[in-house]
Amino acid sequence: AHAENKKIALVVKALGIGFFEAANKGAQEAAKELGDVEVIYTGPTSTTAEGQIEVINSLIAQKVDAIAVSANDTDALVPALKKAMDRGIKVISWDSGVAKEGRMMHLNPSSNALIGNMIIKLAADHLPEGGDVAVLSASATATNQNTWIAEMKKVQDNYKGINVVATVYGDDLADKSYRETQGLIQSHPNLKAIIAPTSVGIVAAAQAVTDAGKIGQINVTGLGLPSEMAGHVKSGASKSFAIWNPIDLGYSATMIAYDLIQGAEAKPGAELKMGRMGTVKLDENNEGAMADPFVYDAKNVEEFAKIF
Amino acid sequence: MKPAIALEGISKSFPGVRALSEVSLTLYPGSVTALIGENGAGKSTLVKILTGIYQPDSGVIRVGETETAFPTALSAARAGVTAIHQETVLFDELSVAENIFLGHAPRNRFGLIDWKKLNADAAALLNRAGADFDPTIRLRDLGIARKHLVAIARALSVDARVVIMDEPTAALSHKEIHELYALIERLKADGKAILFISHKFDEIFRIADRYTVFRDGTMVGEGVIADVRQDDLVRMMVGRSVDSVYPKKEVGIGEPVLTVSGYRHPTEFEDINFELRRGEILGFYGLVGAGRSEFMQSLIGITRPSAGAIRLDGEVLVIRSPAEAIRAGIVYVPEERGRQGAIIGMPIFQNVTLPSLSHTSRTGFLRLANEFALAREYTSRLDLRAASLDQDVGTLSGGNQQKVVIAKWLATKPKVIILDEPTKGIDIGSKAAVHAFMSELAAQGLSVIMVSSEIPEIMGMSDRVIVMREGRIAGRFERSELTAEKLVRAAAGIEAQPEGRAA
Amino acid sequence: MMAKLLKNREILLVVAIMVLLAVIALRFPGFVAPANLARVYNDTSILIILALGQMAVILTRCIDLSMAANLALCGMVAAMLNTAFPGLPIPLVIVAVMVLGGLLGMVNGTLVWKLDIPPIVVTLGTLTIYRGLIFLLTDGKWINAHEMSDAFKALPRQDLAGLPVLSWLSLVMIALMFVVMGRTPLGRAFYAVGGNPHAAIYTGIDVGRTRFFAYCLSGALAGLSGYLWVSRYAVAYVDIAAGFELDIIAACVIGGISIAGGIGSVAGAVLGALFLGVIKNALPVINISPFAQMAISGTVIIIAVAVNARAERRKGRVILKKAEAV
Amino acid sequence: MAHAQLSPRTIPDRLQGRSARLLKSWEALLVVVATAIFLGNSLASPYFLDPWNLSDATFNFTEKAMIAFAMALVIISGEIDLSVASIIALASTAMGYAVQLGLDTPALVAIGLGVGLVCGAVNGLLITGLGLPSIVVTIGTMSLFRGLSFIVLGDQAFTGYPESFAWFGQGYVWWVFSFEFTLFVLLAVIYGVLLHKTNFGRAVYAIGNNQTAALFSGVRVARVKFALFLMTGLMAGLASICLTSRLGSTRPSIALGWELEVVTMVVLGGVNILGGSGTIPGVVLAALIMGMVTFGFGLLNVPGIVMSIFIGLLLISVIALPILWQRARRRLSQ
Ligand SMILES: Nc1ncnc2c1ncn2[C@@H]1O[C@H](COP(=O)(O)OP(=O)(O)OP(=O)(O)O)[C@@H](O)[C@H]1O
Ligand SMILES: Nc1ncnc2c1ncn2[C@@H]1O[C@H](COP(=O)(O)OP(=O)(O)OP(=O)(O)O)[C@@H](O)[C@H]1O
Ligand SMILES: [Mg+2]
Ligand SMILES: [Mg+2]
Repeated sequence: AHAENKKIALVVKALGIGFFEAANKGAQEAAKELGDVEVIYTGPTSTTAEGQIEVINSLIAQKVDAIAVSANDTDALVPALKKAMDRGIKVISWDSGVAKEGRMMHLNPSSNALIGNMIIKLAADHLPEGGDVAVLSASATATNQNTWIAEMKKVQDNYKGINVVATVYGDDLADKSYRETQGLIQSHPNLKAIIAPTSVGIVAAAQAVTDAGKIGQINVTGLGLPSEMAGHVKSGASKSFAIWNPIDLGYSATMIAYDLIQGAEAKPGAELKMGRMGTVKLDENNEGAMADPFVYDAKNVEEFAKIF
Repeated sequence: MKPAIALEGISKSFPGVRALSEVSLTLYPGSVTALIGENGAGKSTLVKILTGIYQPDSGVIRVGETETAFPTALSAARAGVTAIHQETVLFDELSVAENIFLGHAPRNRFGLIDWKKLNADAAALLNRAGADFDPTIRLRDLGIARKHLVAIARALSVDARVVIMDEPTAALSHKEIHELYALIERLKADGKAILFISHKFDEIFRIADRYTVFRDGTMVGEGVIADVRQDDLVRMMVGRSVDSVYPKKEVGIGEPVLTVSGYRHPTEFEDINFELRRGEILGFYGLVGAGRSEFMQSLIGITRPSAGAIRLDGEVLVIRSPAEAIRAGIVYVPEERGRQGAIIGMPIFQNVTLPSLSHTSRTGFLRLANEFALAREYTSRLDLRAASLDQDVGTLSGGNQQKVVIAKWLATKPKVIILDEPTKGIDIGSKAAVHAFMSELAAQGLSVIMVSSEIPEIMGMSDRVIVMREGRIAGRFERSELTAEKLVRAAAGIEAQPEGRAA
Repeated sequence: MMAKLLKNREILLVVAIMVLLAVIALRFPGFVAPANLARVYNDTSILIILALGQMAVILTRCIDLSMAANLALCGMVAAMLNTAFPGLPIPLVIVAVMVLGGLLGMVNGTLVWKLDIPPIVVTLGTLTIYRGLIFLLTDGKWINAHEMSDAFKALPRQDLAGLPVLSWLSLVMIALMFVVMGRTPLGRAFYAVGGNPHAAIYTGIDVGRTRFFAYCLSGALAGLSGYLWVSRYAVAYVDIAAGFELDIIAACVIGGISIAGGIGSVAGAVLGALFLGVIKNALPVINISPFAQMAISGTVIIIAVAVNARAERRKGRVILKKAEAV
Repeated sequence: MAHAQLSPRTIPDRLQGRSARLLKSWEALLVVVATAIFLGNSLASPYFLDPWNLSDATFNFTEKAMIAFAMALVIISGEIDLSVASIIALASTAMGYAVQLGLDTPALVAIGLGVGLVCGAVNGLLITGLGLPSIVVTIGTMSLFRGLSFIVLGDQAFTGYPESFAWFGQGYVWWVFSFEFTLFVLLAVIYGVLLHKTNFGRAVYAIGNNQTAALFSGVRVARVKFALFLMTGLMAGLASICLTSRLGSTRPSIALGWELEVVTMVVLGGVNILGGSGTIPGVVLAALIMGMVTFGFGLLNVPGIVMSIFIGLLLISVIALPILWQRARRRLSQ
């Protein structure tokens, strides 16, 4: 690596999750495009704030130029990230945000309101008569999950006949999500759809619905990765689901970090450059949205399954 | 006569200790060989080599004519060597029958264990060992003596040509000891070679045909029992003669020091009343299981009595824990050395000073120099054999461990010392030393309670004797009126006199 | 008679499970429908298999903290085998991961046997190593449902005489362990070694080797569970069954297997696992907040140890012969 | 005197000199390992030998080490406490709750320590009062304590800790020496003295080697053990204050999985997991080693799980090496 190379660290919730691997692909793409950037892809092995802090401390020690983090905890990372900013490191959060004082800006994959609306719409679209739906979330502490679910509840009344009967937590563990889904099926015999705004949960829920022989009766939807969901769309356990493109997300985060290194300032109203994704405009909280979520169904899922 | 098994030139070292050097031993069919020696002479080590638990550093083992080796306990058993070890080595949670047959259980034609046959065979073996209880009960429900019978039955379960008994009578009562003697006679008649280890000379002269004496890991003599006298054996063992095993000193008995009245416990003992006077050695005799240990432990706050009071030097005391007992000046040298006495894994000096730490330390902080001084004083008075004071107690022989335990309690400078079977498993030389020390203590004005199941010891050392039976006092005797017969009768309840009138 | 029955740990557990089911049935009768009970059993099957292996290890006075990591590694290897050779017959995959699990167990066993390292230390070390190996093997990548062959995913779900194969497999393992523990010298040696290791040496039982076999057994069962877990949940990644080792130990403890070794039974392990399984399955159904689940499990474990300790406590010998006199 | 004839021999106090004992000790081995890792790290990364970076690195182990000191005593006494990480969570939750009530820093500290003590007392009572095995009891309370945090917090977090509270986890006493590191050094000294220089420490060893004999020797076994569990509770409370202050927020999943890391640290420090032996200097060295390993690997951006493989291997090999070495020596000498 050249001495003058800029070091941008992409810190993810945990290593090995397909979604973040794809984001890394995007970040590498951005690095290649920029030429003088080295991307450090890192993160703890399980989704804990303490693990991320250790990682951030070692990044500070390495004097990286920017840190772009998808946080396991909104508040816990703040002191560590503040220290990073004190030492001249540009800090942004993406995907799952950090409290305002711990970062310069936050890149939402999409606007929270859009996502909240999208996930319930996906369920409602296949339930013209209405019916009971339940939410399977990730860990109870995941910031983004809670925001989306809150946004979803705000617009719930726009969908006549749709009752959200329960919210359960699968902790982003396949087996726990599976068991929680089983519980939902048991305790709500009239359940028509399960909304899982998490890529782990949606797969587990689809599997549980398949195993219970409820394909056709219960539709699993939410946010998932095409590569992981292709089978379930084919089997009919899931009619459709949404996700933004994680490659684009990693790409954009890297580009924004680079822009900040180059001297751009993150303040309300500012527009930061995201390469081929255009620009992002910051709101009063220094947050910006990348793009709309994209819906996948039987028609297009196979094609995207090859990519991420 | 052809030997059943012969050991030649066997040596065995442990880190820092040469337990056996170049010893030889020959056992003959149909004869009992007594193996005698001081504590730590290497007797148990030899047993462990014979049964495949330890491997000798050098030397040969010959079974019949052929040279063999016993790499595991199983291979020794296959070669027909079986043993009743010094410690009971059994399994509390398994049934009696399984304890007897573990490792060589009868199998059915699928290779699976045949429980029916196993239980039937076990019942037959128990019968042979002179026991008649149900082999399907769990071992932990048995008393200590019956456990020993199970160990004997286990030894019989192997079709053995050599049977080794390492202090088999230490935990048995009078009656059971006699049954064991009968059993040994039968084994002899069956042509088994028997190795018998004991510190009790009466026993050795009664049942042994031959003897082998060890001293400090070497063999110093062997021969036929009929040709020797006890004094000769003792001289061979310790390298000199021991004048008196029971050096009781006549001491002026003083005023009462400890008064126990109305002690009772829901299930273990009741109506215990007695006085202990200054300078007195009070013997507590009884058969194993009479409840003496249980009662003594209630005096130091281990078991809680349901009623009763004690007075020490005229003051009423309530003792709720050993710590309080020690502070008050009552100490108890426990019977089960390995479990209750020695702290294996800690150095000798730390064992000795543990109950006296408040004296050797300053405001809760340790002072090593004081500790070493205290440990040195008491261990040398008891003639401890050890390489250094910071050696792990676990590396000492059983007898030497006992000395450390006694030293530990004496170092607290108590007013009353309770010794529970203080010389169990101790060789004759050390026994004399312990007894001499006991006398000495009494002469200095200490009051001693000595629990013992050995009549000679009780008769030799006590000023007064209390006999216990089934948790009650069954007789009281002054030194002048002591006879072995009276003791045995009271302990066994043959003279069914209610207590109080007997004394 | 009744009092004697109540003293029996296993029967006590059966009663406890019955009471639990009755209480649940009051609020949700559907839970005790035979079909649902079969489902709960099926859901607990993997825990049962693992508890059986852990039982063997605990009986020998050891502990296997690496079982869940072993499961995860074997599960990942099963999934990788399947994705690399989709044509490979599933029974062969199962045998392969059982052998692998057994080998991983052998590593534990060898360290305990040959180097005399305390079991808790060995398995604490291998716990992190085995899980780390998955990461090294896969770079942290997941293997998802769509990458696995249908046959791979179908086996545990296949219906056989009304029960899924998964349930049948656990029943077979229970039966096998009954025979091994009760009727073979090895099974009895497990008890002997844990009950009194010192005495076991004198009995001619090789303590280290017996423990080694216990670890091999628990490893092989973890390997089998690895395949079952991955095929059932149709996903494999580094963190599957993370923390499950504590559930396994909890099942054993609730089942009355003494952590000090030498005491316990196959029935106990199975019932302990079922007890946990019923609770885990019931909580979401009777609408107790999922957040309370952890606290409830903890309380159950504490109560179970207290009850078992009471049952184990020696009643003390009675020296006084008062009863005879009266 | 009657026994004078037995010609008592004098037994030397010690066979080996002080330096010989030190050289053969576990700590000597750990010093070698620590030095090797230190040198390795300095060579592998140019950022390692920087006082501020090293200071940052201490946060990787200080909180765990505080608990490890108390845990070392518990393990030496033959018990174990697996609930420490859950005590951290519960204490942190209680402090967070107190913040909502508007309480200030001194009250928060008192609450953190108090909850730690209460949890320790619960463990202690169950273990010494009812005589239950500590490994199982603390597996139970591990679920119970964290479960309580989950009931209180659910999917919420407590934040908004007062400014002054931040000092415990983020403040510096002097130059690069953080409050946490200073506390770590102080506690190392306190625990070292307590274990090695006092009667209490001797009692802990005695209990670990033979509980019954210790009881017969006048050691107040139940009281000592209860005190030990109180101590781990208190240390967990203290660690909770530092960690909460460092994170500035409380989630029920805080410090998840720390119990095994603490136990690993203690065992790596040469404490016999079966009880009876071990030293505080050993634990201090183990803490430094674990801290340096995670930091060194972090500088090279090696994933955490690879570090844990390394720690796992280190744990097993550091224990296996002396055994193998002794065996090899014995074979050579024969
Ligand atoms: N495992 C061991 N490690 C170290 N030294 C040992 C070990 N076993 C025995 N020794 C030592 O070997 C010597 C012989 O001990 P052994 O137990 O054979 O004596 P013994 O003749 O049976 O004595 P006792 O009559 O007291 O039972 C003693 O010095 C003892 O300290
Ligand atoms: N069945 C048993 N299992 C285990 N230990 C036992 C058993 N019976 C007795 N003990 C213990 O062994 C020791 C010796 O028991 P023993 O039968 O001698 O009873 P005791 O109350 O000590 O009576 P005494 O001292 O009068 O012989 C006691 O400390 C007792 O606690
Ligand atoms: Mg002996
Ligand atoms: Mg007794």
